[in-house]
Amino acid sequence: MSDKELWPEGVQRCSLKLFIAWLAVVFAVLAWGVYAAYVVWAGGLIVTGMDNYFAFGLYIIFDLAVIALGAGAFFSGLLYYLVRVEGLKNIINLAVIIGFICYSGALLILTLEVGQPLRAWFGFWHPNVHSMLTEVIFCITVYMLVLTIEFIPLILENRKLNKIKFLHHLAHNFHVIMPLFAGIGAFLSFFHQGSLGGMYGVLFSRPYAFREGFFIWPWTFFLFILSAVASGPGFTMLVATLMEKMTGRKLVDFSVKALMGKIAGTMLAIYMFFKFLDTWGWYAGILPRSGLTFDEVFYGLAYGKWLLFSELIICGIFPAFLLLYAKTRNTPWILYSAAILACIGVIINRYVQTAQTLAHPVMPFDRWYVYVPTWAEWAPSLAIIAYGALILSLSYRYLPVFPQERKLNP
Amino acid sequence: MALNRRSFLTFAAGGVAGTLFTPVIWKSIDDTAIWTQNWPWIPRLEYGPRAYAATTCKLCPAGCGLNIRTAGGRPVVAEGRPDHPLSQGGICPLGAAAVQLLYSPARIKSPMQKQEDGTHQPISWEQAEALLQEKLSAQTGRRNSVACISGDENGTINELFSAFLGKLGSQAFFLMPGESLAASRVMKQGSIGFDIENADLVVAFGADLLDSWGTIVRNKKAYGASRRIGENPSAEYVYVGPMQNNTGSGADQWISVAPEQEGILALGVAYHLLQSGLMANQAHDFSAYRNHVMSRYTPEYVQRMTGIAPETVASLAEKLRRADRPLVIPGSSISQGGGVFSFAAALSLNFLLNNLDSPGGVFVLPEMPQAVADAEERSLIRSRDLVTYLQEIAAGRAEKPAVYLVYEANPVFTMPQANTLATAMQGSYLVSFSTFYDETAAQADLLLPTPYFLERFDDVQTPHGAGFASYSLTRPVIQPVFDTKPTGDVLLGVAEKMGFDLGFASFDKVLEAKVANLTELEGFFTDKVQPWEVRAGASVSSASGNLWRSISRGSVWASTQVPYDSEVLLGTRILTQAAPPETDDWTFPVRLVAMDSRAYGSRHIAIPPFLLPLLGEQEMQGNTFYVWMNSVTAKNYGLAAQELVKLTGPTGEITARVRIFEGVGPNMVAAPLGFGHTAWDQFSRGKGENVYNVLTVRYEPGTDLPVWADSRVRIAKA
Amino acid sequence: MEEKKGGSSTGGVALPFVVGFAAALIFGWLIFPQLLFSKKTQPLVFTHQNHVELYGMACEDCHDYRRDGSFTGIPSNAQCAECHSFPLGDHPDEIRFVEEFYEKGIEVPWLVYQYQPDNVFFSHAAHREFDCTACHPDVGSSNTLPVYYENRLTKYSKDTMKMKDCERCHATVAAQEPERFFGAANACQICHK
Amino acid sequence: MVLYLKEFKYKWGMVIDLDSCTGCGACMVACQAENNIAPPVDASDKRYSLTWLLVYELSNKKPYPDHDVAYMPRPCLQCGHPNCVPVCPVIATDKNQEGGIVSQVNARCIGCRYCMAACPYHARYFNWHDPVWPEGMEKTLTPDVSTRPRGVVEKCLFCHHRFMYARDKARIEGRDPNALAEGDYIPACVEMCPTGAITFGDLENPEHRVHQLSKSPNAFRLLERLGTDPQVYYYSKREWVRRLGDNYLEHETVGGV
Repeated sequence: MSDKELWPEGVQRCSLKLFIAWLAVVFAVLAWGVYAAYVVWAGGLIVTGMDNYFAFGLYIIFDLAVIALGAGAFFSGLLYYLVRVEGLKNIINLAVIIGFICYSGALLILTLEVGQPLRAWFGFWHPNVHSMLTEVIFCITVYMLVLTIEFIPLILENRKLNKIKFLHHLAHNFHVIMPLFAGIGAFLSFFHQGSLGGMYGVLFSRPYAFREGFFIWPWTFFLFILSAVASGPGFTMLVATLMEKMTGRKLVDFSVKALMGKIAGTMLAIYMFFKFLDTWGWYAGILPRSGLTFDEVFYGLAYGKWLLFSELIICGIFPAFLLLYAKTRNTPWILYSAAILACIGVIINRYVQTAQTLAHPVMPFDRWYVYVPTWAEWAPSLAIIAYGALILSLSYRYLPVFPQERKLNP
Repeated sequence: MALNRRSFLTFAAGGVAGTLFTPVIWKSIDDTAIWTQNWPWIPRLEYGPRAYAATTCKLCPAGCGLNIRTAGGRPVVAEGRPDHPLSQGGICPLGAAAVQLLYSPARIKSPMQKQEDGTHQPISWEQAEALLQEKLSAQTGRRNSVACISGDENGTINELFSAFLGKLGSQAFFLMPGESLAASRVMKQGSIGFDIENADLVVAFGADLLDSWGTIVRNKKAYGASRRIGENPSAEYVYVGPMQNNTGSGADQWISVAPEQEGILALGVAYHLLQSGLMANQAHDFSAYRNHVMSRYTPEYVQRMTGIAPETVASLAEKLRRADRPLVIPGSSISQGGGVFSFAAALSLNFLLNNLDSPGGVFVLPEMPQAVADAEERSLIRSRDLVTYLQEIAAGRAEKPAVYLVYEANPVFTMPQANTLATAMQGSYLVSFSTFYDETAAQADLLLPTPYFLERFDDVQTPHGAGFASYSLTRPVIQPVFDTKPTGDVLLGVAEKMGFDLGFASFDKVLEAKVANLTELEGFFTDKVQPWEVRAGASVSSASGNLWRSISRGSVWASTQVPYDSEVLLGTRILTQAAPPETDDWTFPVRLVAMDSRAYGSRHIAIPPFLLPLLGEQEMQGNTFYVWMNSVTAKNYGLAAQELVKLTGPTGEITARVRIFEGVGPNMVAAPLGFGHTAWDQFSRGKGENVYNVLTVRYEPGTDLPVWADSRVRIAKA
Repeated sequence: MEEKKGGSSTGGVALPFVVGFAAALIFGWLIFPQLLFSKKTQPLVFTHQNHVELYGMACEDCHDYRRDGSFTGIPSNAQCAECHSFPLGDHPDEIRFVEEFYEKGIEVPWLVYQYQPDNVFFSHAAHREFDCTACHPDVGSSNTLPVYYENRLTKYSKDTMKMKDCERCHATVAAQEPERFFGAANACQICHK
Repeated sequence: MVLYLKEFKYKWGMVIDLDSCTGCGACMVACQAENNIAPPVDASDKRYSLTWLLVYELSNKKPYPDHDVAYMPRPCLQCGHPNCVPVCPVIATDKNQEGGIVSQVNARCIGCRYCMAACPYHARYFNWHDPVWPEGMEKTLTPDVSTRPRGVVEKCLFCHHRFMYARDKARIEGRDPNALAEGDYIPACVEMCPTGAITFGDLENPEHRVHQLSKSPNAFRLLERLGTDPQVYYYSKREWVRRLGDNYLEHETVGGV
């Protein structure tokens, strides 16, 4: 009749019926996505909007965006466990869950992304050390493991599970090694975020995306890291806010949100600094050296300059200012809006890096094509979001995700 | 040990752990991956020794030589034959797809009879031949009650058909219309040969040398040989035609004139040549010719009619004058439906330039000696006008035959005003001797499928546009895949049953006889030396020994003999009478430039499966094809790229999208032939619309021959 | 059920684990291969040894190179029929060859022990310096055709030479004779098509 | 790093004469037939078509009557410095055999299409469909090239099997398989071209015509600035055609001032 005994101590949850109803909605979307996955696996990627021009599509864009937004996990962990920013204690659990969701979701999408999923393990068996994708494969695999390890202690803190002595001690020991895993996770996620950016940066045959490098890493390697770090914390904070809205309960203190905003703002500012330099270097160096003018790499509405402008100004400089300036940061709606803008910025960035890079005709006599994803691409993506909602819902209902919840909801 | 939950879980854990130490998991993963490399629903390869079979292509009239590569005896790929003068190792896209057409879904697999519901049901050959005999016997003696349309313009099968029709009392044997119709009005005997290989300046008036005119691959080979990469070109090519097609883009110079206006430009060139003192004294009508040209085809007149600047005309004339071995090639931009005027006008330049029977010039090519005794002469057959015949029937001005015998032709689809002319065949008993289920076969009452050219013996004689007389056989590379029978054998069989003696037991014997008659001409095999080399002076040994034995094993016979005395006429009478109208047509103001390309098949063959990748975004979007026009023309008619447009002709209309292509002349719209099929298979069916429907026939003054190359349409946004 | 403590418990945990482990090993090493591979037999009996020893034939009499460099592989019916156009002896399989295959124009569907999938390119010419028995069993010394095991999933023969076998040998020989290999010993397209 | 691997002693390359190519497409059809590429029902949408060799129509973009057209057959350019090889996560593609043909092992490819993103020439094609031949037409498959399932990437291999066959023939004839004469190995497209627009051979061998032709001032390579170092050269006496081989800023010239 009731799962009350599984709830974290001292907090209230909605009725089981309501929860089940909610889960039904989530499962419906999930089912839709699973069906789409079946269709893709059975019929091949032809059912997607991808083609010979767009080797990558919504799946990759979604993955890149989701992984960037999930960066809150490793960065928060880094700040909390290593830099010892105490304030993050109140949101670290959510960050880890979001990270877990984002990375596991990305992994799920990747199984749809390859043409021959039954051979995907070749990536481990015949790895090409020169491929950024190999780096992505290994990093995401190991980081998924790390995120799982980081998630486990939280699960073990379920009221019921925590009663088991062995599991209790296990959880405690996990906490002891958290800093190590925070470091490893940060390191791996840096590399993973970076190698995702590097996937485009090493394409010396694609002037829109190609970037020269620092050692073996193209600049997009670092920019992807920075942009993820700049948007991840904000996303985490936004998710918390969304959960507060949906549950009607206060889950984290606003100061924690503001702290996340400040962190995001700082990193966003740093990112913007380098992004502008990178954009300038691209504009002044790579483009003319490739015989291209600035105008030639934009086309119509789908690949217009408005995207660059939005990414850099509206979703870059503007929210950075808003987040850095204390007054605007401390105004809730401005904080949330700025965070949303920052997240949109990283999504735009991932889109232009993927779609526009591939859309831009490198050969002078080639033409632009516009990529439009199909239902078979939207469905799995929405399903991953539903999957995330499921994980978050279950975690929120049964695990002590928010340390402050009890105090904030007397 | 106790069987409880914990024990069971532990047992399972032990099992899982144990499994990790066995190949079950790893082997399964590995084998699954290997399975993905060999999915059972994807065809496997069959192995066997590699070999080649030499044959000749019958997919279009060019008659290129093919080498069919076989693996374990199976034909797999068609390649060009280096020793065949009409291919020299290369082939066109259509020929490259020859082998795969063996298994085209469009192939007719057995004799079929049309049912009341319109479908066709398989019947046996006994039944089929009986039906044919029955239908034909009913018409024996009735004059022209049996008509025959042959799509094979250079095969000996025509002799068999004409002889058979003769026995039936009919002279209604027609070839599908082509360039030879116009040529027959200029050339009474033999055919005109163009020694492209030895020319140092080739000016094509309308003739789409590099894609659809005459001996296509040979033309390309000559073109390629004259401009070997890294070397100075040995010949210059000028294309005078309505649009910048493959020939126009490949030529060193493209001069744009509207279809059928090439003749006017040609005479404009003649004006300059005459001015500079060139004469064709050997021509009986030179004086008249000169008077006519000098008085009529002034630069101003030519410019007014064609839009070509006088300087351009003068420059072209100068090029021709300065060339050592100039060659002027007349033709229609679609290798059909052209008038005699342009043909004669352009041809006359050769006489002015005095290149008759000279290397790099024009030659008169001999006809092959006939093999079938009662067959009509080829020149007679060539001069018959199928379009007029069908027009008359459709208009009720002529009697509709009771039986149509259509051989490897698709008149229902590929005649000008196709939808109109198709009515001329409705109601008659239509017998289709075809390899494929084309539109004509779809309408036919009896289908008597002939084997694909790779499955039978057949011959190709001196195709139009050749520079020499040639003879080669198609040879069976594989036993017929389906229940098909060579049409020649069917005819001979039915004739025998009907008591007609055509003189042969099988079609192979006809071919043997044909080969035997080749000794009447001076010929040689082309394995060591090519005909143009002989024309340029190379020595050669005459063909000797058992010709059939050699030719049936793939050898190619050629002759550079000049068979007839040359009675040269500049065609002044035709030129004065057959000139095109000067008036504009405001109802149908835009000139339609039909495009014929081997990338879309041939007049007989719908686009094959393997040619579909040649269709790009310039030709198709979805199921709608494009018509091309330049930006000014589009703007004048309020059209923009990608918009739907309706082309309306006097008797038909088509809908297409607009492609802006600056290589189309002013006030012209280019539309590709070969689209809009309704029969065939899913590879060619339902793509675009049939441009033949808007090709409109006019009759040339003075010759009364149908001309449809210069059709006009009205264009508007759809 | 009541929980038992101590040694018994441990033993209880250990024993089922061991039993499961052993069972898995048995299944994995003994049963699974039999499930994975199906036994097949050749359509006809062929006596290599007899052909070599009794009839004085050499490998290349049936397995030889064509002039274009390709390898004949398994001989065609026509080649067999050079001798066996009619039954020379009374062996039922020879009779079956003549009647059920040769005369009907049906090629004998021999099972290829070292079956290679279509994506593999193998050149006998490139390996012509090696003895047949370097890769094949010495069939010439036996009249018994080995059992053909086909992988139910992949349809490979159990004797199919895998990529790593090729690579290993290529690398070894190439290291010893670089000139002969002239470039990479294990370049992908040398063995893949 | 293979310690004994020397530089390529021979490199199979093409010099395609864009002044002779008439855009007929025979090369494309030859490629399809030779390499067992299944016929598409709809191939006009180049976004899904499998055309290892694709003929582009180039234009000088001038209005009538100054308009000029050129046709550019584009196989895989077998780049000497391919961007595709280093990105493949499973080493399904590599440039590791004498002759320099960039390999593509479909049995290894997992279909991630990173290589397609890397190739600026659209030389790589994803197999969006399982190959289907009309009933019976599968009998025209050559035994030389394996069929590829959906979900993998394909590309032109310069009819690599013909190279292997030529080597085998040389071996049986007692010749050096590493010293093939110019005509021993010719891809299908080269053989089929009716105008002889494609010259094929060993770029390193002075006795092969491609060697000299590739050094001609009229010879150029697609997107030279990318540094991909293709083994396919184009040749045209027309400046606008050469200029379309790469991106140039307005003031930049092809071949210096």
